[in-house]
Amino acid sequence: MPVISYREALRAAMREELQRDENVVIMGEEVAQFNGAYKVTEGLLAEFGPKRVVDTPISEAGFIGLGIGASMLGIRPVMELMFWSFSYVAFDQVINNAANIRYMSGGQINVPIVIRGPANGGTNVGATHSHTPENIIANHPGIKVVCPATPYDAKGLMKAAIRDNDPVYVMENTILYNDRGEVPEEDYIVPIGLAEVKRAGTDLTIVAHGRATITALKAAERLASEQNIQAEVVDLRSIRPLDEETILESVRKTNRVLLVEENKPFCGVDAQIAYLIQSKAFDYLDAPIGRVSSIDAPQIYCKKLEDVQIPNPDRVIAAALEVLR
Amino acid sequence: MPVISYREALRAAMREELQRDENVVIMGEEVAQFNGAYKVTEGLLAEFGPKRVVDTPISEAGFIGLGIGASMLGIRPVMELMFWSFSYVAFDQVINNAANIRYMSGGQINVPIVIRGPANGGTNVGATHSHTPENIIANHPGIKVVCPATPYDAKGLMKAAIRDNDPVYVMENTILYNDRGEVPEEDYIVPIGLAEVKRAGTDLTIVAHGRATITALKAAERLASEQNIQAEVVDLRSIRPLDEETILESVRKTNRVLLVEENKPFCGVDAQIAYLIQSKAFDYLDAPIGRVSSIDAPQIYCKKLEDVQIPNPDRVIAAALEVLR
Amino acid sequence: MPAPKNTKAVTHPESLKEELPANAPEKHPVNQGLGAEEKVRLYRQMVRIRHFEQRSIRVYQQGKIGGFLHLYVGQEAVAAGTISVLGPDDHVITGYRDHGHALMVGMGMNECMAELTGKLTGCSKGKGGSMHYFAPDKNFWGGHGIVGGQAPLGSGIAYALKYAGKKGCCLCYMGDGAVNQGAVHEAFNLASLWDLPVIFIIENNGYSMGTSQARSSALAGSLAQRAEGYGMAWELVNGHDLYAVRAATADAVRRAHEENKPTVMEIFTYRYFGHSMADPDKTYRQKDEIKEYREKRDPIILWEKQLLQEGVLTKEVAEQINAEAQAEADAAAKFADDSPFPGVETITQDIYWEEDNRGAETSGRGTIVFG
Amino acid sequence: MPAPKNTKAVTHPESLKEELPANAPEKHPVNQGLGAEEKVRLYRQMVRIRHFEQRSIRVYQQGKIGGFLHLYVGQEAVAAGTISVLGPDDHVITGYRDHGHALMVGMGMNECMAELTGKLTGCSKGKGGSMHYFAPDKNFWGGHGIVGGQAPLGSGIAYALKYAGKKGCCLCYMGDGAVNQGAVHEAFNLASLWDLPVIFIIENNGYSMGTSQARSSALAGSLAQRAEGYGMAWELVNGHDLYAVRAATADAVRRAHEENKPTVMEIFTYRYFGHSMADPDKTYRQKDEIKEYREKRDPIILWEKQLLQEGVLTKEVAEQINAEAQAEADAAAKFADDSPFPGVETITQDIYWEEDNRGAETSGRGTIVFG
Ligand SMILES: Cc1ncc(C[n+]2csc(CCOP(=O)(O)OP(=O)(O)O)c2C)c(N)n1
Ligand SMILES: Cc1ncc(C[n+]2csc(CCOP(=O)(O)OP(=O)(O)O)c2C)c(N)n1
Ligand SMILES: [Mg+2]
Ligand SMILES: [Mg+2]
Repeated sequence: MPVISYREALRAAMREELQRDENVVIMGEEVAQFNGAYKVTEGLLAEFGPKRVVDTPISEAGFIGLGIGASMLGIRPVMELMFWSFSYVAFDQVINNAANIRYMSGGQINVPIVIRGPANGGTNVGATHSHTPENIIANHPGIKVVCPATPYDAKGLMKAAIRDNDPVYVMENTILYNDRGEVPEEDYIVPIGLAEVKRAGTDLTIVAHGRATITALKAAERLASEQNIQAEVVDLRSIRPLDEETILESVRKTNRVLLVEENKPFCGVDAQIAYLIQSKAFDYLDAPIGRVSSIDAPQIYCKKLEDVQIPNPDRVIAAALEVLR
Repeated sequence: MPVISYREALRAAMREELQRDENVVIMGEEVAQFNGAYKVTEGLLAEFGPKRVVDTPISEAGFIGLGIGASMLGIRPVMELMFWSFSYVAFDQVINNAANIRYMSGGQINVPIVIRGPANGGTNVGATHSHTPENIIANHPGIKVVCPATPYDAKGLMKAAIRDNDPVYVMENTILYNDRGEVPEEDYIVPIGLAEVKRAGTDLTIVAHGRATITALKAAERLASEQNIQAEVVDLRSIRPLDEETILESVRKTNRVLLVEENKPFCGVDAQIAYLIQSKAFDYLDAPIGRVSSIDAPQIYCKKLEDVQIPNPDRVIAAALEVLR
Repeated sequence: MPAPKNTKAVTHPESLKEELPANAPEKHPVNQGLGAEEKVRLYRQMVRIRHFEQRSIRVYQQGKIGGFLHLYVGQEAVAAGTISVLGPDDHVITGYRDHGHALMVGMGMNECMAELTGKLTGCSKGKGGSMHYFAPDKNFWGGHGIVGGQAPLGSGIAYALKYAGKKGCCLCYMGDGAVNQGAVHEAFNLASLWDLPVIFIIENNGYSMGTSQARSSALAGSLAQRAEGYGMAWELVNGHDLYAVRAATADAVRRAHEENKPTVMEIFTYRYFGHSMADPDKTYRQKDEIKEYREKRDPIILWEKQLLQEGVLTKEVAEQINAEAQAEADAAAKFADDSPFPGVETITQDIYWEEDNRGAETSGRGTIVFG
Repeated sequence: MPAPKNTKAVTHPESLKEELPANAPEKHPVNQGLGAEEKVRLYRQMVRIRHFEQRSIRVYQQGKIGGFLHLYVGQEAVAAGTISVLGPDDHVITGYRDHGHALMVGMGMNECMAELTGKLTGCSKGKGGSMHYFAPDKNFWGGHGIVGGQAPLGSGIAYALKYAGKKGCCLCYMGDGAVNQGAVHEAFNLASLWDLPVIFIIENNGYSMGTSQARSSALAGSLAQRAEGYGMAWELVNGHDLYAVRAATADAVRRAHEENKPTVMEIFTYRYFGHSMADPDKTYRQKDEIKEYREKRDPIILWEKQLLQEGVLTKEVAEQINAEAQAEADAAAKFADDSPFPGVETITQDIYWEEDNRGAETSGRGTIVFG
């Protein structure tokens, strides 16, 4: 299987869907002529021309609302937010219009829009540019949210998102863009709503999503080699819909749980997972569920400290040992 | 003690603070000449004049941002959002500018703004107007969020909010505006960050906030009279900062917990509370933590169904019995 | 930029004292071509809107409608005039004051009234309510509750029409207060920058809730004139005069169809009732002002007079039309009454297309909805 | 509305070919009153900005600065010209391209360089970074990363000044791309509606990242002309000419001080480097264009020439000033190098005033911060 980067995997997904469906349109700031702020859409303008790959002004509420409106008539816009942090200036469109129109119309209309872009800290750009809004957006029924951690999932989830008839928000991670992995050339999708056990284990379940999955896998390797502890790593991949069964299955096997996410802790995704587990696997729990999140402060600029603020393998290992005590 | 309405209590708080501090300014859509969309600010224009009580255009991002800017220089704006749902068009200002400026300036600036208004469903106005964003906003460090359930708390928390040197967001409830209760005439505040046991009990802890507290109290009365079950009702009052100690104390006493909120469940406030309890009182729990939230769909228009969608005493009682099984 | 025709600023309540200068709109081809039957049909449509809404007041007072009810009474010529010039590929989107537009695009009184009372037979199955009517089969994309939030959507509808190569446009309505929302400004820029066939229609009724236009909007001359800053065509229109509304709309539609160019139309109109049924309407305007508009500028009375004068309508036919509209509204109220409420199971339907249409080939298995 | 002086549309790269018509700005009282020393001081300030930034490029290339670094090189006359006319009650707020403004309000190179490298000695203790400089003690309210998000804040600063009865104003800077953000439009309307002493300064450098102005903004003539739609004064300014910038700013400041009226100034300028250090700068403009601006329109070279011609500066003094600025920037880089990183405990400080100042009388007890 070819080994390509997470960035290339995303691009391949968009290219294939542009080819497959003439209603797919790529839109966003600097996606066309500039080839993408992070080069994810590089080459697409050249290949598909300006009708299919469209640069927008810095008007997130305007162009995302426009995409939603167009999607009601059957266009399938794939909108780039240069950062998911900028969804805050478009929040009403992102939530009310995308999530509620199907419901408020009694099911008459659907909104097959994709909004994608990076949602992460860790790049030394400060508080305004480092939001991880998967939890606050997934709070709203009507929306789907996915957070791919690997090139394989990035391509498969992006393709599933574009084909999905509901609004699907793909939260990427700039730090993963250069990560490489095996990605098939054949057409495939990763179904939205399926978690994956990325590493099997017996002593402890670590639930993670996005880049935290990579961090968890690193920690799990070290737990195995340094402490002879076999951690199972469950990658959520999809935040909403949430694959409860895969999580619970793992918990029933290991009886101990650590949740890892790069989100701020208060009402984070892992708060919901903690509730879920204690609710549906209460009797299987041998210890309190542990949790590692970003330290609960606005994202700090100083890179040295930001690397501490965001979960890293050291913090995950310490928390895992705590859960196993 | 005089008995006044929740609405009057809020108004009294604002009036007293307008008198006390000449930098307090009331601002929002229809707060002045129209006397408030919900009459909360009735009479304030007449009493304090147009410099202190200011009508704004329908520009939430604009006027809230303006309030934040003014607050950096020492004005203490008390901004009304006609609905907290409309914070979505001002989300960037509400979050980034209010929550992060202190941090990003290394503590040089503080932002003593209050944003207030109703944040509730149950009034038959549909999905766009029925958001309850206490969880998604409280996710962001730098912000404080309070949800008063009674006239006493409404006045005390509002006064504390106006005097607080940080951004405090007061989430009211239109359905409570006519509720009446004892409210002292003397100056008092309800400290931000203090929960209250609104009903003592031994068999079960019900944690709630906002109008869900009232629902929980009704359910508790019926549990007592109909089933001889004594539920303790903890009213969070303040979502962030969160009074963990009062919650945990109650849980250690009753060993059984039911969480009730009007929020949508996914990453709701009660997800966080569930995590907290299992994390810090794991060994005290005799049963899984129960949870009653709004049914996880966009808010439905049909009043008959909306009354089912939002937690009501029947649903609370059923869930309580489940937890006690 | 095409030179705007009426650059004179007219705001409320000046529009009472002085009518907008009009270029003999009755002579405009779109009006010249109108047959007697069509003229009477327009009369009937306005009358139906009015009776529907007046009937809804009673249903509201009976406690069968909760929440908001924003009435269109007084503004009928705007919806009637603008929508009546549309063709099969033209589309409509508006704000929460949407009953007039809904009836004009051809929605039935029954489904509209039943929606108000939250019934299963409502146009949105009782899920949307007064502010959120939808009928995509009639090119009607809502009914939107967040002020100004529909402006980007309207541009998007126009974008899709252009993308698909249709010779169509989108009428996107908003109030005078809505123009100060950021999303509207962003939509203006996009529409002009990308040459989108969208027509932004500012229904200027003088007030946003209890705030007069002068207290909410800084202006050089008029709200529509802001279009100039985006190099967009604009027009001021007398919204009490059906001919004037049709003439101006026809020009804008032509510009959209032929040139793919957007227009901002500011139509001066007036609402007789409070902002919504919840507005006591006591603080911000004089009863006299309402009375004057009702008497001197009522679009239905003026149109009736016009048609009587033209000889295409008689008093008797007018009365009959009113009686029929009233009967239709009464029947709609009864229909709503007799209709069932949706079942509790519907709360969690219509959230996701993929859930509602889940079949063997649907591959996701995540739990989407939980109680 | 005061008649704008330059209504001629000039956009990039036309501003290269044709200078904005200027009304002999050197004769404006604000420039007439300038002494030789002050003129040289302005030169020094621009030179310091340039050397600071050029030095920061090296620090970035050494890997000591991460994240974004948006350079101001080429735009120095804007910050220098506008801020140099301000008095003690005038305030400043800007976007993320904030180094020039920061040095002009009097912030030191040391604290600025240390902030870039995330050090405790940085102006924001290493918490804000390049985009988020602050110095409230110098009337400087940031440094804001969200495009256009500072526009409402700037109006609010003006609001506070007016509320407190100060004869002051707020300069609120933004880029040409920022003007298409909704928040900017809302701020424009509020500023004009409420007569706020705010001056919106559009630093039009022709591009928003890789998007030329023509590809992002629909216009009649210029961006600033949009102000007309709000009944606001506006002005187009040659940002390569320090006298012109000062003259126009002085007029706007007077309007703010005397009449409490806002102004939109669009200042034509140019950035020589990419949007940020991360921009390879290959897709959207020609190298020739940059070269032409550098050679023909460089604000520092032009000012130097002007002062040499006026005889208030000599080549030797100019060289000395450059050498001193370079030394100062080198020293700042060393200061940043030698400074300590903040400790881990600082991550959870400076979030809440009430926490940082918790004393006996602080009554809340909630847990605010958890690890
Ligand atoms: C973003 C937002 N802010 C406030 C409101 C509350 N609101 C609903 S209608 C309205 C007045 C709108 O006035 P206008 O745009 O003139 O339309 P009209 O009601 O006169 O038709 C307000 C303030 C809202 N729905 N959305
Ligand atoms: C709301 C928002 N959208 C996008 C960005 C990313 N971004 C940062 S600067 C910039 C270009 C701004 O251009 P302009 O306003 O002309 O200012 P300049 O950089 O030229 O000074 C963009 C798109 C952002 N920071 N905020
Ligand atoms: Mg209006
Ligand atoms: Mg620019």
